[in-house]
Amino acid sequence: MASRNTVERLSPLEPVYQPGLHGQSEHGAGVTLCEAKQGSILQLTAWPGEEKRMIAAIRSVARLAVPDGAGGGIVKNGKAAFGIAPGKFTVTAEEEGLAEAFAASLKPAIGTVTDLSHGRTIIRISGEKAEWVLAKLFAIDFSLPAFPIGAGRSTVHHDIFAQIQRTDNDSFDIHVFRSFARAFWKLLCHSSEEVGYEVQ
Amino acid sequence: MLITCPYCGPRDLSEFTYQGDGNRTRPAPASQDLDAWNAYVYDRLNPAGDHNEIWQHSGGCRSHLRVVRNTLTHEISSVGFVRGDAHARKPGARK
Amino acid sequence: MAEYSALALVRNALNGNRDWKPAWRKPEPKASYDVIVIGGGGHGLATAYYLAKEHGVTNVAVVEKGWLGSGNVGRNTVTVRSNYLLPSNTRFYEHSMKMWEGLSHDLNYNVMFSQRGCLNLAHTPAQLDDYARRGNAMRHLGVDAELMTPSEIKRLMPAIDISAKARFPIFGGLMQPRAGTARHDAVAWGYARGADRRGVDIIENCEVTGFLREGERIVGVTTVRGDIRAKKVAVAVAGSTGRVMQMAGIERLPIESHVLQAFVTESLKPFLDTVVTFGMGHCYVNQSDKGGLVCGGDIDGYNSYAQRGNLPIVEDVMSEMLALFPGLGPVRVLRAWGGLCDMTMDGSPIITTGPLPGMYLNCGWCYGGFKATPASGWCFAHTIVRDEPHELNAAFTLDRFHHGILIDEKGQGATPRLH
Amino acid sequence: MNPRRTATGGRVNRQRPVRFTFDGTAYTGHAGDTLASALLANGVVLAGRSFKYHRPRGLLSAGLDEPNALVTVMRGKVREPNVPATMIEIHDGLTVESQNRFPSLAFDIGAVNQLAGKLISAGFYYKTFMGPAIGPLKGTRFWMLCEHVIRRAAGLGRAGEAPDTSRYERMNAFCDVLVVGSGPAGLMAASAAAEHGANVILAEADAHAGGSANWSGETIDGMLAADWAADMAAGLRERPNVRLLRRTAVWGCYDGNTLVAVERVSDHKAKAGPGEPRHRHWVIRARSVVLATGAFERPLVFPGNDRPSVMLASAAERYANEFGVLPAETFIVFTNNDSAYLSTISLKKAGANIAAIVDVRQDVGEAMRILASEAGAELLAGHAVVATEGGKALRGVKVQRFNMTSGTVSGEARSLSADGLLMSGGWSPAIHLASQAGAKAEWDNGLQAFLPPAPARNSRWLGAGAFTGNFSTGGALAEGHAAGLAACGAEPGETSLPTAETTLGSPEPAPVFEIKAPGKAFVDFQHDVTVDDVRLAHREGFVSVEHLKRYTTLGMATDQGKTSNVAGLAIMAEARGLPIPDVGTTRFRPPFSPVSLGAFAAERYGDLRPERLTPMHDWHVEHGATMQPAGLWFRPQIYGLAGETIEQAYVREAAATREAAGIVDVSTLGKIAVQGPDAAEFLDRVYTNMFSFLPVGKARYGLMLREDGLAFDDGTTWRLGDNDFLMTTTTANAGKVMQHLEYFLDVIWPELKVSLVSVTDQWAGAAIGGPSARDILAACVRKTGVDNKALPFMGIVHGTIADVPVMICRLSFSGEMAFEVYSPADYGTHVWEALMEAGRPFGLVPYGMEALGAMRIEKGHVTGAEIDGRTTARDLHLDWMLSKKKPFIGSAMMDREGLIASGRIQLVGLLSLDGRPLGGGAHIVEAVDQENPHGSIGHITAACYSPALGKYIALALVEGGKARHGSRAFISDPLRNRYGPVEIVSHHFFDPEGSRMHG
Repeated sequence: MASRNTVERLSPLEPVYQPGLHGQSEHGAGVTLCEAKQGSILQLTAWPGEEKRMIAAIRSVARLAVPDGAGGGIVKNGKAAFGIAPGKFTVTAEEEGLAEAFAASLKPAIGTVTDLSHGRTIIRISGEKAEWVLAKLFAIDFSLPAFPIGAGRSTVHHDIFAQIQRTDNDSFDIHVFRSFARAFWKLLCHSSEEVGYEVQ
Repeated sequence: MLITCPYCGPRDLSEFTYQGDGNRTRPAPASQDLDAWNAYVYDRLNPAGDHNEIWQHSGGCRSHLRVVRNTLTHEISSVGFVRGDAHARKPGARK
Repeated sequence: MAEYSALALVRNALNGNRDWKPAWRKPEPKASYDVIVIGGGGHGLATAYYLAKEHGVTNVAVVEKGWLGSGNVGRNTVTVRSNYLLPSNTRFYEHSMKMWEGLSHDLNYNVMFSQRGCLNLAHTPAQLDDYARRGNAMRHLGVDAELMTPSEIKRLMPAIDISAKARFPIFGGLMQPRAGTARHDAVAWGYARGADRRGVDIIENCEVTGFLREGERIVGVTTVRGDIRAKKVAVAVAGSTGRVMQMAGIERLPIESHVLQAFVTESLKPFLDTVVTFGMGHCYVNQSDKGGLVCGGDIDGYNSYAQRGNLPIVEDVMSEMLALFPGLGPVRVLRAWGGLCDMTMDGSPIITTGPLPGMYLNCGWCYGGFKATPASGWCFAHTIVRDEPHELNAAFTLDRFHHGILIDEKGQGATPRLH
Repeated sequence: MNPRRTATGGRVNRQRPVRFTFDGTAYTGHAGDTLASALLANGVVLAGRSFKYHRPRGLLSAGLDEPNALVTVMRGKVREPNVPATMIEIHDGLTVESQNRFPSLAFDIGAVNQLAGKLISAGFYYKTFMGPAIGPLKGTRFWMLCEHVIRRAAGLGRAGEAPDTSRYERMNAFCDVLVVGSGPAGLMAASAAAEHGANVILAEADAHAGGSANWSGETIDGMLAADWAADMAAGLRERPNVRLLRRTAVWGCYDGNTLVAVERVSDHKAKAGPGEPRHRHWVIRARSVVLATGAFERPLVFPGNDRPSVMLASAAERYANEFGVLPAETFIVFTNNDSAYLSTISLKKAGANIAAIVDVRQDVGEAMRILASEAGAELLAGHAVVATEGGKALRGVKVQRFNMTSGTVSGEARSLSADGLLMSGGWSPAIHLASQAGAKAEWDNGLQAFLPPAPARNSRWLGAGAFTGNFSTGGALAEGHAAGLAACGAEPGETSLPTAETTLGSPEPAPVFEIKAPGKAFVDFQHDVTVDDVRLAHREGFVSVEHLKRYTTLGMATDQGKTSNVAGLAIMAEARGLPIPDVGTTRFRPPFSPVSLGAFAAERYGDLRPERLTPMHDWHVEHGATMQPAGLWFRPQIYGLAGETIEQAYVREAAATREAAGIVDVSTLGKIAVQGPDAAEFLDRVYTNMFSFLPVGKARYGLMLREDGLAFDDGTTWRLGDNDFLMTTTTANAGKVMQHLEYFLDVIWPELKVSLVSVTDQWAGAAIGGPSARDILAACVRKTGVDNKALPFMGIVHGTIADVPVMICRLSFSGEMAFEVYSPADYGTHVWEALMEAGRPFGLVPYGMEALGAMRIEKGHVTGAEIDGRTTARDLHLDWMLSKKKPFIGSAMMDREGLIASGRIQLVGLLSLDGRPLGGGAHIVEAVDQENPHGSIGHITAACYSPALGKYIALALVEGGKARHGSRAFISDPLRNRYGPVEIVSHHFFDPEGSRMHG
């Protein structure tokens, strides 16, 4: 574990990540974009019938109370969890090593853990126009009643698979495959130009 | 076309992959009944009207869904998980 | 019936165009025929025409549920080509190509076959090798094919983007110069007129509702206009194959009916003089004589009898077309429509005797039936008359799937898609 | 001030001049003008040329139904052809060209086509141009010569080659109620639904909400209707639950109530804002839809009805009231119904002279007679216009007595002068979207129009206003309100509706569509379809509505028959002696109005598909790699040195690998985590060989078949734990394999406890191979040994490189002693650089796909070129992998007769015997015949120069395959004019015993 911290992780966004104000920014930025770096990103899969015990495992290992129900999720203390598919959950944490923690304590009879800490990149969009910009790219309803805070959605923009969690009223975390992250980032910046965006 | 995924709720056609006729039965793995295998692999019901078919929500939760859809109108009358209802949740239900 | 010619046009023009006669009669069905062809589309009409012309079988009825040519013959993107990889396909479609080359004269009807070429674009060196394999396969069967370089392509279609910075740069292409386009409706009307003048009864608005049987044997059809008996009943109903065969008690076939959309833009001055296909997706485009860019792509991808498609495919096709021709962004799509395709599990057709005694089946044209029209009718007529296939359609059996003798051009396996 | 501009009235801002050019001439209009209104204001009536006869044409309408005045908008070099002048809002700098004319709009050589009129009647081309049956012009040659000329004459505007620099975007929207059309009915519907808390989208195709209220001159609630509409729209805009979309034409209705619209966001601006799209492609999933799309006025069909300044009555009214423009000084009105009288009064009020109203009906109601006299117009009841006079602009008309019962004209023709002729042939509701939704139109004999059917009980669309055939404003207000409530499931209650004036007159026109008199009478203006063409179609048997359309091209022009369909049907019905509905109506298809290609492509325009990059991508680029697309991925093709050809580069890279060591990025291989208690069992079922016996810490090469028994994909799978496998797939098939596995797990074997997760992106993969590979690893790997004992062939170890945890598997694609080093992706470049650094003393080189390909050919490994979906395991000599101990996917089907037939092609190797390169896709023959190539026995799947053998070699699939080893054949590549001798050999060219990789 310890050895990992000595080497800096290289973000796939590195060469195209340009902090500052861009696009139509006469009246300030309509959205703020940033990479939400998490030390741990993992997928938990419960065997059929074991979902409740998996939710309990998430509570005990990650200290997150994931609501039972399709797409239910929670954001708390730098950690997040949400349902992405029947019996499947994405869990993230700022610190590294969460996958190992689950691997150590999750009973094989309940389900399994897959470490995706390097396989997924999380891009955060927030601001008044976040719903508007995301609606340019994804065919899902981003309005608050349809997509409550904490909830997660699995969806796709053409070739780019995405899991999206609403982290606040006007803030969303978008999990994309690392190899697509740069293309998606550029697309998101392009789509945000109309409302003006700030990269943090 | 919108398909109401039992997990994800109503989603656009573009999120789904069609897997065809849902009435086919795969022979037992060790079966040597070649006719049965051929029928399973190649022959399809192709009704003009309600059709029992399989879709994967490949651009969403990736579950396989059993959909009854009218091939004349594209109206969908039922959607469920192929795996049965073990995973079923009310669409969009939270808390 | 008056022969069509420039002279006839002048004569009639002077006469106020009053003397033109109906292109085909509208007869009442007789009680019985030697052959009934179900389906008044391109293939059905061509079959009737060649039954009469090649085999002297003129006591023939073509029964059509709607208006003549209301199926795929009037809904396709009019491409004619024989640029296939596998020999049984190449030979068949090349036979068709040769028939196309003389078709207007044969029918005394200008089907406007324009041999402006068909170009398949390659976007990687490996894809170009793949096309070389196909082109060489064609050349070894006496079919024309050429490889083109990006700069040759640019000369042929100046609006195309061949730049290296394109998302999918063009490495070259496979050209079949003799390929081209024809006027789809004219094919239906020309065959109808030709068959009609040889005595074939073309009966529109005559939907088949069932089959007359004596034991296993099919001996005629029941229709909304009464029962019609026949020694032989031939089925050429493309996207409706499933429905019609169900009436004969055959529930399952290696076929799914799918909707394929096609699109046309508003008319433009000459822009593109060749049929061209994009190689990193599925999009083909040509320009009609009226000036519209006629284009299409993949099937929608789910069973359908609705002749209407959905939005994702429209978006895909237009996106790919703009990747080829970035100047077309402001040009506008005028009309979209859908046809029903009888997709087989290897992408190749079926022309066969049976599957029931007294019955003959022509189907499985996937989205490539238009170019096949002459050879399909010609081979089907042969098969009906001789009760055995011609060598050109000998491979297009119904039982090839079960024997593993597939004609899988694209190597996609048992799926109705991607062939 | 423009010559035809009224002093007051309309919404144009007379204080704000706007300058634009039309065919190079500078004009001035006002803010708020359309190009059409601005041209008319300037007295320009000649606006276009027709498609076939190149006849001079002026504006027929004021909306998106315009068939005549199509122009090309220029934005620099970017051309937007075929835009109706009625739909262009002028702005400073707008540059517009007329179309389909040469050399100029006023003088067009193409107009000679008119002389050939009767000769080039409908369908003439089917009857001629076939050319001689023999000689140099036989076959298709003659037609193609003719076609060349025809194509240049046909077509409307010219498309551009310059890439469109505008931006297009997509917008996904969800709402409870979508209201299409913002006339009085639509405004009421939107506001009723909004008041009940529904989320509402109100879409208006024009620049301003209001629809007919903007130009009807009526009053609603005691206000000018236009002001009432503006107030309503302002009120709606303030509601948080309403989105009002102007300049937004809803054009499509797809399954599941998916409605599609295009918003012209910045066409009306001289310059779009930063990031602002030109068009926005709205995809709206609406719970229900209120169609308040109004109706189109129909022209009448009579000789000369296409002359410039012959216009729809409502269009003139709209130009006067909405834009403050009188299209002419003195009008004659020709009608079969009462609505034209109301237009007449409007025009009179705006200052026009009305010379006469010509009404086909003898019985004109008292109210209408009063209106005529108020307008100061002579009323010619029971008359018809039989000709128009003038050249490229109207001077006058000829009228005769008309008998409605017999449909004949009689008596002396009387000439009337006027510079404008207005016509009204009744109204056709715009039912297109309902038709797209599957509704079958019903003919209404009173209204002489196709109406939408009453919506079914569970219908997701409702209608209101003129769309339903309710042409009175009061009716539209009431219907709109009711539809708005119904659409959001609210009960109709007591509400006080706005008050509107009673609409005078009857909505029912006389059933007269055509005046039979000598001369060309146009049914479809743009396509020049005349009454004679329709009759000819009838004579030749093209009598069903679809045949009529296709034979004459009626209704196929850019306006899609909005003004012509019903008249065409009526004329055919009369010829056949049938009622109109028996001839049928065509089903309307999307789009309702044409849509830019750019809108469909939206953000994919200019960037069709995303680039997929490996963790080391930037390193490759910085180190001189030529990147090559592989599906969506980019991979190094070569790391070329200055002056090197591709072949020189890969030969150098491959040779260095075989001599010392090489490293290649293999991160693109598909990687799937297969986990769970049944993972091993699952793998046994999906692979042809056994995996359950594989020990933890070992990898195995696996082959998958498709269900039909043909080869599907191959790769190695590593056992990382009892219940934990890492499967690798080919780069190209990664997605397909995942779906294949998911299908079996979810549909066929739901009882298996297995999880499948794509971990392709989790790992950076570097394959390092060559005689020095192990030494290089030994120099940089910590926390594990890499010697033969610690890391035997197909073994897996965990260690660190440069402080990063790595997983190393000893396996070889190149045939060398080789290792795949997997590290977490964010550390991929770090590890790669550490390996490069450790390899420097050993001569380690990075290599690309070309060298990888060359080395795999030398080893005879198969890839997608050989596993092409048509080959079996046996064809590829992989039958040793087909387990006989267990069934697996494909095992039952793989031995069908066609798949084991003796003549099948088999994998072989080829050696070039003439020392020249071989090409992928070349065919193999037993004897070369360059004149007449034939006798192919197979083809080359991959070829290269082999640095190890010093020869040009290839892999090929050849009939009989193995039996031909040692024999001579020829390549035959007519496409590239390459023929030459080859020797057929085993596909294992190099080190067949594998001594190098086993070390």
